[in-house]
This record gives sequence, C-alpha cells and structure tokens, in this order.
Amino acid sequence: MTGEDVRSALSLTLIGAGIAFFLAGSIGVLRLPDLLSRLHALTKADNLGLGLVVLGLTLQADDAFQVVRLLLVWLLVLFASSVACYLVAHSATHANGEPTPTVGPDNPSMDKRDGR
Amino acid sequence: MSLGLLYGLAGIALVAMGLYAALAARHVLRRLLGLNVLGSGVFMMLVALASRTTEIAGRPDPVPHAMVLTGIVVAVSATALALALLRRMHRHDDSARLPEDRLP
Amino acid sequence: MAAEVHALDFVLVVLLLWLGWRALASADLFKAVVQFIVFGLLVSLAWVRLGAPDVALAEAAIGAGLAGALLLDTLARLGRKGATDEVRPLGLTPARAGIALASLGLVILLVASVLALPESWPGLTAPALQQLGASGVTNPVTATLLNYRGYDTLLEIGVLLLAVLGVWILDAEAALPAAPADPMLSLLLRVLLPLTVAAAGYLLWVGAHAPGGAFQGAALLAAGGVLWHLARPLSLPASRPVRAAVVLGFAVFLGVGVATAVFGGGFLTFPPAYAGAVILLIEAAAMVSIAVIMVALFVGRPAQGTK
Amino acid sequence: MRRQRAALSVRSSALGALLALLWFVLTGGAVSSWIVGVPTIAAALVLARQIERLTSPLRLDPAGVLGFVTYFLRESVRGGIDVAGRVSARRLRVAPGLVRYRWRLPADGPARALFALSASLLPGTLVAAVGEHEVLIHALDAKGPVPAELAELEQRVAGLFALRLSAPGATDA
Amino acid sequence: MPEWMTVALWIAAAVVLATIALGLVRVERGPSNGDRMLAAQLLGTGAVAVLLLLARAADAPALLDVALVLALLASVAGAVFVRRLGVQPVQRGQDRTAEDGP
Repeated sequence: MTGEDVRSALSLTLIGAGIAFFLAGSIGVLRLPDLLSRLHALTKADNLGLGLVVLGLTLQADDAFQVVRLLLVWLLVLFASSVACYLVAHSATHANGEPTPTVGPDNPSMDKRDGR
Repeated sequence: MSLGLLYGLAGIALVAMGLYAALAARHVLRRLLGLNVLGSGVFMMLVALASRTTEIAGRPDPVPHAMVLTGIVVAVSATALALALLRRMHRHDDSARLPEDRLP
Repeated sequence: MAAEVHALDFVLVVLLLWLGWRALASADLFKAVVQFIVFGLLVSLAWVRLGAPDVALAEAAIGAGLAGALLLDTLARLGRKGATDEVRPLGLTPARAGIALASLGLVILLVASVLALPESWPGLTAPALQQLGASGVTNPVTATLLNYRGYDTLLEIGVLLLAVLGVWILDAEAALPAAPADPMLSLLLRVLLPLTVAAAGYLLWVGAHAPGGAFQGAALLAAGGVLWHLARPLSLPASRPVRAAVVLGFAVFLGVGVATAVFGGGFLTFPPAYAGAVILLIEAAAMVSIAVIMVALFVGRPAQGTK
Repeated sequence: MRRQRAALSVRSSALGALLALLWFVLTGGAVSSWIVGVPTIAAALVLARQIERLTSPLRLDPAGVLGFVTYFLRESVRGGIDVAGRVSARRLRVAPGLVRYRWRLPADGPARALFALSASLLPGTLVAAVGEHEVLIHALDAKGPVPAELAELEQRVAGLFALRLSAPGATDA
Repeated sequence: MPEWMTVALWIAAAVVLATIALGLVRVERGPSNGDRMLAAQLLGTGAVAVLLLLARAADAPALLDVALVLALLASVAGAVFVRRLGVQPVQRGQDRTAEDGP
C-alpha cells in the first residue's frame, strides 16, 4: 500500500460522500412539503455534495492551477445557487422583511409572512 | 454497440419527435420547441457520425463539429426572431396560434 | 476521449429522450420550457461524451444563458392565457396520424442509412490536420471555422445581423412592469459581470489551441448582458455605439476578406505568416458583435426607443 | 465626492488585480495570453465601473477573514449533514416556519449581502427577504435555536469586515 | 492513475447523473413554477459535478472550462424566472400544509 493508493482511496471516499449528499438533496427536493423547505435541501445538501466531489478531485489534480480552478468552480456554484435560492424564496414570500410591507397589485395577500 | 451508434440513434429519435411536434402542435411556442428539438437531433446525428471517423492524434473529424457550432448559433438567433414574431402576433390579436389553428 | 460506451451514456440517452419528449408533450408550457432548458444542459453533456468539447462549450453557454432567458421572457409576455395550451397538445387525431406516419417513415429511412454506413471511415480529419500548420491556430475546429470555411462563419454572422434587424423592425413592445431594484440581483451582476468578461476573453484566447473560441465567449458575454438587463433595464437599439458594435464583426470580417482578395491570394485566404493574428482580430471583433446582438435579441425593442 | 472617487479607484485596482490573478490561473501562466488578457481585464474594469454604485470603503480584518472561513466551512458541513439527516429519516423531521431577525449589521456595504448568502448555507436557515430593519428567515425547524445561530453568524460577518455590533440582547424572533 | 480509479470515476459520474435525475420528478409534479425552477437548478449543480468527474476520468482538462461556464451561468435562468414570472401565488395556500407541521 503506497502513499499514492492511500490518496486515491481517500479521494474516492470523499467523492462517495459527495454522491451521498447529492442523493440526500434529491430526496429532500422530492420529500419536503413546501417550496421554501425544498430550497433548503438544494442549497445545503447539493452544495456540500459538490464541495466533497471537488475536494476528492483536488487530491488527484495534475497541478496547482487545476486545484484553484476546481475550487473556483465550487465557489461560483455556491454563490450562484445561494443567490438563485434567495431570489426564488423572496419571490415566493413576496415580503421584504419589514413590519409594514409594500404590497404590490398582484400580491394582495401576505398570509405567509406570519407563518410559524 | 458503439458510442456513435447509440447517440446517432438517439439523434434520430429526437429528429422524429421534433418533426412531429413542429407539424402537429398548435401553439407556436411548442412548434418552436419542436424545431429546436429537431435541430438538436440533427446536430447529434452529425456529431455522432463524426465520432465514427478514424481518429488521428486522438481527434475525430473537426468539420462536423464546426458545422454544428455554426448551426447552434444560427438556431438560437432564428429562435429569437421567431419568438419576437410570436410576441408581435400575440400583441396584435391576443393569440399565440396561427390563424388556421384557432378554434372556431 | 474514450470511445467505449459507459453506463453514463445509457443514463444520458434515456434522460435526453424522455426530456425531449416531455418538453414537447407537457400540457403546461412553463413546465415544457423548464424541461427544454434541462434538455439543453444534458445535450451539452452528450457533446462532451462524443468528443466535441468546443460544441459543448457553446451549447452550455447558449442553453444555460440566452435560450432559456428568451423562452422564459416570451412566456411572461404571453401572459397566463397566451401561455396555456390544450391538455393533450400532441394527442393523436386522424389528421396527425399522417404526420406521425411520415415521421416514422423518416425514422426508418434514417436508421437504415445509419446502419448501412461503415463502422469507421476517414472523414476530413487527415486534410484538416495536414493544413493545420498553415492555418494560424492549432485547434482544428477553430481552423475550420475561421480559415478553411471562413465563408460559413462570415455568413453566420450575417444571419445574426439579419435576426437582430428583424427584431428591431417589429414595432415596440411595452416594457414589462418594473420590479423594484433588488439588492441581491445587483450583487449577482456586480460579481458575475467582471467574471464573465474575463472568462469570455479566456475562451477567445484558448480557442486558438484548445476548445473555445469567439462564439463560446460571445454566448457567455451575452449571458452577462442578460443579467445586466434584468438588474437595470437597458435600451439597446437607441444608442450609436450599440449599432456600431452590432455591425463591427461583420464589417471587420468582410474587410479582411476584401483586403486578402485585393492584395493577397483570394477572398478570405490568409497568408500563413499572419493567419494567427488575422484570426484573432476577426474573432475579437466577432465576439463583441455577437454578444451585443444576442443581448439585443433578448432586450427586443423597448417602447422608449420609438418616436 | 473626492473620497468616493478615491474609494472607487482603490476598488477598481483591487478588482483588476483579482481578475489578473484569475487570468493567470485560467491560462496556466502562459505569457503570450496577456495579449488578450490585458484588453479583456481593461474592458471588465470599464464595465464594472458602469454598474458600480457602492462607494463606501471596504475594510477587511485578516483574523476575521480566517475566522469566518473556518466557521463557514464547519457550518456548511453541519448544514449539509443536518438537512440530509432530516430528509432521510423515516418520518420527516421538519417544522418549517418563518422567523424575523432584527439587523445589527449596518445597511451600507456588503456585510448584509454576505450574511444573507451565507445564512442560506448554514443549518436550517434560508433568507427569504431582506428589509431595512429586519430580515425574514425561513427555518426548517422554527422552534430550534435560530436567533442564536443567526447572532453568531452576524458576529462572524462583523468580524470579517472589522465592524462593531450592538449588544446581542436586542434580537427577537 | 490506476485503472480501477478510472472505472470508479466513470461509475461515480453515472451515479451522480442518475441521482440528480430524480429531481426531474419535481419538474414534472411542480406544483408551483418555483418548484420546477429549483429542480432545474439542482440539475445544473449536478451537471457541473458530472463534468468535473469526467474531466478526471477521461483526462480531458478542457471539460473544466465547460464546468466553469455552467457554474458562471447557473443563476441566469433563475434570475430571469424571478424577474419575469415569479412564483405563482396560486400555489401559496397549499404550500403550507406540512405533513409534520407544528
């Protein structure tokens, strides 16, 4: 068992863990009861899954450039999905977080704002 | 089964469904989706056939790839123009269907 | 790229066929459009598997950016009534049976001809690679697009130009009700715009020797422009610089062609010594033009542009 | 006005340096690539100035950055495990609801944006709306210790930007 | 790279693709347009992971560029959707019926 083998095994373990989180994310998107809860599964489980896959792959990267590139892709996805989820969540609640919200013409009801 | 054959057959299936939808659907947007799926199928056949050429230095035939690249850009610009025309028609008489497809 | 078939390919093909069909047959048009967007995403994976990363880059940039944006924008403008289709949009009726039969006939014809083809043939790989040294670039796809078959690419930019002229000729569309400025959307734009510009420049540069090029870069830039329009609505056709940018690519390409015809070996025949520089010049101009054209196709003709 | 312009040019040069670094990484350090790289980065900076509005100076605290990064990584792992555990239990362990949280971070500057983005990656919380005085949070378990976790995140973000926050007692759900 | 590693990476890519394909059920079912959009987002993230795995398995670093493009554009469709259509308020009532709610 050489150092190379150990690194490969560790890399595969990380990738496997990443896949497990992808699976959890998909299950969450299917099982959770409402849109906002499903967004949780998407932002957290899938981004962690991608992060673990990236981490596993950096162990096998050819050079430092590739490592930085892989991390850059992960950071971008993290940022993009976080913003996209915020935008969807914001649009779903139609609220702006204020005690006296501005109610648009297409949005007369604010019933979700006080949900617990 | 080779890679080229698998994707080539998939491309043929896409061509068939795209053609059927482009001719059979009534909503113009769906006809456009049909044309786009048809286009993807044609591109897929081309690239799949290119993957069956003899590779030199690990590269398949670049000419179909260049043609498909051109095709994708032309397809999206044609779709954009068609969508603009669809919106124009909808502004004009509030319908997203061609006159002969409208229900009496 | 490994040419053997993997489990991945079967999963991918099944998903492609299912999504392609659902995009056409889903009663709800919004659902159909989302399925079409996902379909485009998976098609770019198929290009990767078929050893065409240049095409995959273009499909990813266009599919995830402009194409989806155009379709969603149109759905919004059609309104709830306009975006409703019948429950079974492709249900079989006597009239459609003919179409179905014709499609089926085409399938049989195509399958028979694909099966009749030899398992392997030389294609144009050898001549394309032999001339690569004189083409000015080392990526054979870029060499094909800008040197061997420069006519195609010149005319392709012409098609884009005609498309945007077509959109501008139509009468103005009423602006959609302005949504309030969203701080997170501006943040998204502020972070992504410089990155898309840098990545587009990178794709332009890398296209000379590896997958990439002007079209991929332009599609990426255009997506940045779409984001810009969403965060702060642009009025594109009005300004003179925009019109100049729209014709820049075609003009430079045509100018180089005329110059080579008058002083050199013929229309769009580049002297090998300068071919690399000439291609870079044409590609840079084409990238700016195509990006501006694509954004203009998305923006359409806003109401304030009219007299 | 002059201070604002100075802040803007500091920001432009920081962005330029960052993009140059990105270019270096993407091209693998190829020297000839800068023929394209320099005009590209110049264009990116010109476009970035077109859309830039924020002009307040940005201060980062190195120790705070390090603290935030480790906190962020630890919490996002915890967030992933938390949601994975909740959804794969035989009976879903969720009690979703909305929670209000009163800002302590200042309204100007990128601190609130960073808070909103990272809150969505932490266990059980998702930012649904950002207001002037409050932020609306969707929690997977609304009865959990959400305000306490948010207060800690806010503290970490404040540390990153070298900001001082008012006493934590002022928060309410 | 050892042979078994290549095989493992190919399998991993196929499994990721199959896993994220589960999200297509959400596209099919909805109920709201926001749900469909979020499932599309899920597939985008998964496609990035598949591309990264393939880049290693097939030893084609160019695929990292494809992944980079997808990552850069991952939020565009979502942004267009929210700005142009938004989550339809029709579904809001039934969203709240949590099976396990308080």
